[in-house]
Amino acid sequence: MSQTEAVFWFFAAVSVISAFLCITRRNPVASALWLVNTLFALAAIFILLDAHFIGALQVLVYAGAIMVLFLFVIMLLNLGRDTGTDMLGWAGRIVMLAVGALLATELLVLARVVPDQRFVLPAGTLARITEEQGAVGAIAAPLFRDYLIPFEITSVLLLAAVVGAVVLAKRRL
Amino acid sequence: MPATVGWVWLVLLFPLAGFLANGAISVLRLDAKRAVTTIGVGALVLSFLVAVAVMAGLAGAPADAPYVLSLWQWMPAGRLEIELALQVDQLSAMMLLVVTGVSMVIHVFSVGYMGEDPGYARYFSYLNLFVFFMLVLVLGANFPVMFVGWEGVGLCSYLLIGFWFENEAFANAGKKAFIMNRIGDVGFLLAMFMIFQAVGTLSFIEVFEYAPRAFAIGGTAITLITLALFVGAIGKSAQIPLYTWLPDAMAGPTPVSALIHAATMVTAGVYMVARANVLFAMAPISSFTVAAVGAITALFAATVALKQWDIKKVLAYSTVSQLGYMFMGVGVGAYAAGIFHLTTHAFFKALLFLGAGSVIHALHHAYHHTHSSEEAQDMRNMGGLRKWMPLTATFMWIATLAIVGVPGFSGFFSKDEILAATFARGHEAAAFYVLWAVGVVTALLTAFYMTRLMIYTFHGPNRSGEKEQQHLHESPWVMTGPLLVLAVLAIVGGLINLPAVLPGSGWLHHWLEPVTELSAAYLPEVHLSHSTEWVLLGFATLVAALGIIGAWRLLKPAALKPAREAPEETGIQKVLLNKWYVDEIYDTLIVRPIMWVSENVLWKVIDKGIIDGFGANGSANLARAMGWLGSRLQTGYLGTYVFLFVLGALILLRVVTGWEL
Amino acid sequence: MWPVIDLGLPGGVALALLPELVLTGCALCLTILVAWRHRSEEDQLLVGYLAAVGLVLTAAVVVVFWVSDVRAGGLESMIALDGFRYLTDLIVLLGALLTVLLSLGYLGRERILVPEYFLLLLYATVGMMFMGGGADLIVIFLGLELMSVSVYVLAGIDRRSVFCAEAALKYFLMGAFASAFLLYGIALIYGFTGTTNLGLIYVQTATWVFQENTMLLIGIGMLLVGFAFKVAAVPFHMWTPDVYDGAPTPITAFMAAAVKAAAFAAMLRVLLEALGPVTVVWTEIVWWLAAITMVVGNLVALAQRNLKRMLAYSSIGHAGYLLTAVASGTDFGAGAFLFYAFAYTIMTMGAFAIVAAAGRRGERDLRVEDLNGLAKRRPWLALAMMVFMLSLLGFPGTAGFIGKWYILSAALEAQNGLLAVVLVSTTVISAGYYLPVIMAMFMKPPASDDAHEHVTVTGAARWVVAATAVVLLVLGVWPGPAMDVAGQGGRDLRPSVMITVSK
Amino acid sequence: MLLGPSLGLSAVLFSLGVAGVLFRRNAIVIFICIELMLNAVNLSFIAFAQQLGRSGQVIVFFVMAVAAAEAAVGLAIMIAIYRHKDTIDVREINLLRG
Repeated sequence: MSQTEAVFWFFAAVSVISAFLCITRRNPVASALWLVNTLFALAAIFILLDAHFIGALQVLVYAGAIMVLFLFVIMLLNLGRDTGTDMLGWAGRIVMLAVGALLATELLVLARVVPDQRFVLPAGTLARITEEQGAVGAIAAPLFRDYLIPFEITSVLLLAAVVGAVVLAKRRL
Repeated sequence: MPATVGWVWLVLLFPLAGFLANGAISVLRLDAKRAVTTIGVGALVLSFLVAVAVMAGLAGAPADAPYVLSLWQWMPAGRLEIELALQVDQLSAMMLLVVTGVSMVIHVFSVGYMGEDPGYARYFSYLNLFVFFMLVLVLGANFPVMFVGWEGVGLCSYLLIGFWFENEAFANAGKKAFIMNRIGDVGFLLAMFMIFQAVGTLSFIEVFEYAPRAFAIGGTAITLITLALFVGAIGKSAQIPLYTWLPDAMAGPTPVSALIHAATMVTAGVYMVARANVLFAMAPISSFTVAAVGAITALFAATVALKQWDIKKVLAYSTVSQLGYMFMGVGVGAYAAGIFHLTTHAFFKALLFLGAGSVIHALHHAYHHTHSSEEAQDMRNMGGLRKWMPLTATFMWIATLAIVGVPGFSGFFSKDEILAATFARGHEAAAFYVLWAVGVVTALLTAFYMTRLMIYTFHGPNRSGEKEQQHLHESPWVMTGPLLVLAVLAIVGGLINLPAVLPGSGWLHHWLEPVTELSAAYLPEVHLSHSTEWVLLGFATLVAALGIIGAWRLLKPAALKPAREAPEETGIQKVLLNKWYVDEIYDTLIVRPIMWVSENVLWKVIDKGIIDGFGANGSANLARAMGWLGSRLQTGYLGTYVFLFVLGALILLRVVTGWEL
Repeated sequence: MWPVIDLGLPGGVALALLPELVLTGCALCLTILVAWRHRSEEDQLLVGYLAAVGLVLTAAVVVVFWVSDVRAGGLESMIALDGFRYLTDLIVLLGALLTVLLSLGYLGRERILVPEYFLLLLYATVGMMFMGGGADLIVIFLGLELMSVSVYVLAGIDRRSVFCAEAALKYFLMGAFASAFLLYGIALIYGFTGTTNLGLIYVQTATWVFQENTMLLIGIGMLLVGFAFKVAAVPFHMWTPDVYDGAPTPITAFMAAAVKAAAFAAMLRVLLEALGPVTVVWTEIVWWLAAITMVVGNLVALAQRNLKRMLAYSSIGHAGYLLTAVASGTDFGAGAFLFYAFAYTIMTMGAFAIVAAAGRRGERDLRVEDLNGLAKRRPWLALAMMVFMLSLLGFPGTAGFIGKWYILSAALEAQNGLLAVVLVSTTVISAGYYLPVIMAMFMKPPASDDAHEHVTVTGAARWVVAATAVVLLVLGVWPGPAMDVAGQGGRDLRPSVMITVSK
Repeated sequence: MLLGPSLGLSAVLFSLGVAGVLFRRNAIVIFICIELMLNAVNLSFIAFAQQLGRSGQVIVFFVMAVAAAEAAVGLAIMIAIYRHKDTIDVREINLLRG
């Protein structure tokens, strides 16, 4: 087991455990924080997979901004207090986890799938590009060239979301 | 194409324009009764005149028929290209005349009958629309266009049955008619798709031309197709088991019953079988099924008619029974005979319904004057009406003699031809003799229940009440006039196809030959010797006479009580003292059991109980129950929804990966 | 020869996106206007009218593109330039326009004073246009999200109504959940083919030798789950009745017509243009989805007394009919979809227009009985409603019949005979819930003397009702040109190479 | 080569998210679980990107934007429903049913 792999498995374990805690903690605040923990672990894995910029974004945007919004709303609605569980009973929990396990077995075959070698880049290509263009440049080039249209759609999407959120959440009717 | 045949689209245009104009008047709530009458009746008169011209044009140059008048490309989808095209040939021209002619007469009658109805304009607009769709059905040059008419007449029938919408039961009857028709339509549609799969086209000319090459005689494909088509016919023409809507449909105005539920729409199934005669001739099993279902329906409906008190119900079951005859005719391959009976039936049954309408109209008015809430359609409230309504009584007697099959009247010839054709095929299989026997028994019952209807309505003492009698009077000329026209037709209608043993024989038979000759190759050559035919004619006469005389002698209108004081059908006590002691034995041993079975077993148990309860309503209730169950699943809880979503996704993933991992 | 746009050049891309750009531009201008004037009812009406103008303008641009038959020059691109895109655009633009016209009166009556309503409608429409025109899974996904996010908000736009809020919450949670499945599918297909471009996926799947293909299969499965949710196919339909019921009526109409049409368009484009070589894999699934959806949608609709809910289930049934077109797996089916989507948009808009008109302010439950005797008081409205019901039922002489005929032809051509039988049979079932509406209007007496006094159809909505009813009848009798156009549009999705692959 | 393990991890995290959605009843926690699912998908994209090229990473960038947009709208919807019902427990939000 190489060093990279060891690091990968460590963070994989962290992310799975945090995810499990995230879905089973009774308090929404705890859930949100365990999700943040999962996100951190995933950010580390992203970096292992040569996605440095995305790893940074994961921490900054996802864990830093989006999850803070979650926490903010949980606090706003005062859901942090410990009042009863929102989970199903034990039987329900077991059934649902079983359904999840069923789905997992269905999907786990993916771990054994090898992509068509014709499309696979030579090993280390991505690392080399990152080396040459910098972590940001490696993303920026395709983002603003090949993916210009999706990028622009994203801007409209965010605008629509802002308008929508304002309409729904503003106090005055 | 003769010039006049090219005008055939005008036949459609006039009723459609009439519908639009009267519909607009109705929706705008204009008070323009005179205009409504002019438009509604005028459209039909014009239509009839064009139909006559088309017929004349076709008669002038019949050799080139069928003529196809293509209006425009209707559905240009892929290989299934459908043209909006009309086909004029001997069969459709004949139907054209019958439909426009009878409709015209009934429109005139309606002017009097519906004169005081607040929905006058609406009524005429529906009626015109119905005629339009009926003509589309008749004239369509391919199955889809025929289907448009097929569905359209169903819709109009639905609207007209529920015309007097203040009554919940009426509206339900309309719905039942529509849904039963739709069940039949599934058969029609499936047949259409199967034909398309096999032949690659849906236009009549091409399908019938290619059919011999596309299908094996008696093969599975052709049998399935024709059976599916027949399911369609069953729904539309009220045969077992989809017939219960027709008696219920009597909730509509009486002229509607005459036009739609006797003369035209319900015969569409017969027309369709005759139209597709090649297909049916190639499928002997289906043909026999048609004949057998027809025969059974004929007998069954006739027995049920024996004991009905509602005058329109008797006529309704009678219609179902006569339609059975027609199916028997087309089922045994006597397509011309089937169309012949269709034509004569249109005359005499329309006459019977209009006559009944005239009676109901009179009685209704009488009860209206005295503010009585008696049932104007119950025969127990009638009796002796010939004193007040001599014209109606005469005309209805003519129609009765026609339907019973008294020699010289139209029904005699058409019914005889069907029975003779069935009998003639007896040497092939004994089953045809059975069918023939069923037909003869039905004829006997027909004679009986029709005479019963006449006796209870027009003879014996009057039971409508003292005060009411002063208000009874004959209907106005606008109603009796149409009766006169139909009465003439009911007498002379048989002339168009006199049987072979009489001179001038078989005009209709020869006229329809271009249409029916396609199937002739697949049907056995049948010949009856003249002596056999004379025997059959004589036998039919005897049966008719027996039925009439039997009813006349056995039924005692004098003993009947009006509906309001009618006892529960037990009152034969005093009758036993009657001098016709032998009659009473017969009465007890034969007539009463049959009557009892008719009412208690056939009508109450089978008709109302089994077929209505389990068949039509049952399946509707099942569907509703399943819908309710599905609705319960919609709990409103997000958890349920997500759970079902995930289950669905799991199954989907399993299917997509081929159930194996 | 048609004009060619080179998508390799930045100018070419901008030109190819002109319809979307025009609409986005209108939406942005209106956003500024709304930020500045959003207080009075007049402001709201002004924004509404301007939104309608923007939609018409965009439609005009699309029509110009379509008439001049603009085609793409490059190979790989994010956006498709074909008839299918233009026709889908026109359908969703029509749906949005009718929604705006319906809303003008409705919002006033319900006192929903939110001019942003029209903005979100425009944003959602932009998203739909990207769904119909995207030639890349990412564009389609983002278009879908843009549409969804806007519609989530629209479903809950009436903040005084708890029902609205509940509808929005259910729609949002289920929608986000389904989006994750869709995204997973995209990821797997990307992993399998190395691209998200539809054309390239086609090439890869066509030339790839099938051996260990689980990734592609699961990817297709996940993709289908995502689309099945958006088109409300059983068993992914559970949100539909609740959301349709709770949302403001014009939005319900918008969801039933335009949102569904856009989702179907995207689904068809992905399945035919990208996954054409593996048709056998997905037709089987879509076949089952179609059959179950038709049966369940129509059966459950029978049990409904609430008109809006009944129409919601009926729209599920209609999704089943459209899935039948998809299940044929051919460009002919795509043509059938285009025609039926157009017809369905029109009839469902008309029907909801009347539902909106017949309801009272603040009154949520409009039952079938509430229409009793409508024909006596409002004959024209009743007549129009009858046309809509008959068309939904698929009655000959209306556009609904032609559409069903088209779908049936497609199913038969693809040897899906059994599915055709299911379609015909479920249509019979549907008579059981469309007919009572007609019966109530024409054959039952009004509940009271002043019943239907409140039924008001404002100017714009009146035109919507009249125009939709007339169009339905005209299309029923003379559908030729429309069917030709639809067929042409469908053929644009025809895969360039046909390779059959055994599973 | 970490592709296989990454895809496996992604599958597990996705399934955990689905299970969470299935047995949680608090709307915000359900939404948190959906975010978990989205992140699992992101991991797949990143893993593929290492083999197939940068576009996978760009897509993740878009997914983050989508997640942000959904979060804004979704949380606003939750605030809206909380104003009406004083709870965001989906067990108590079932006025619409049948």
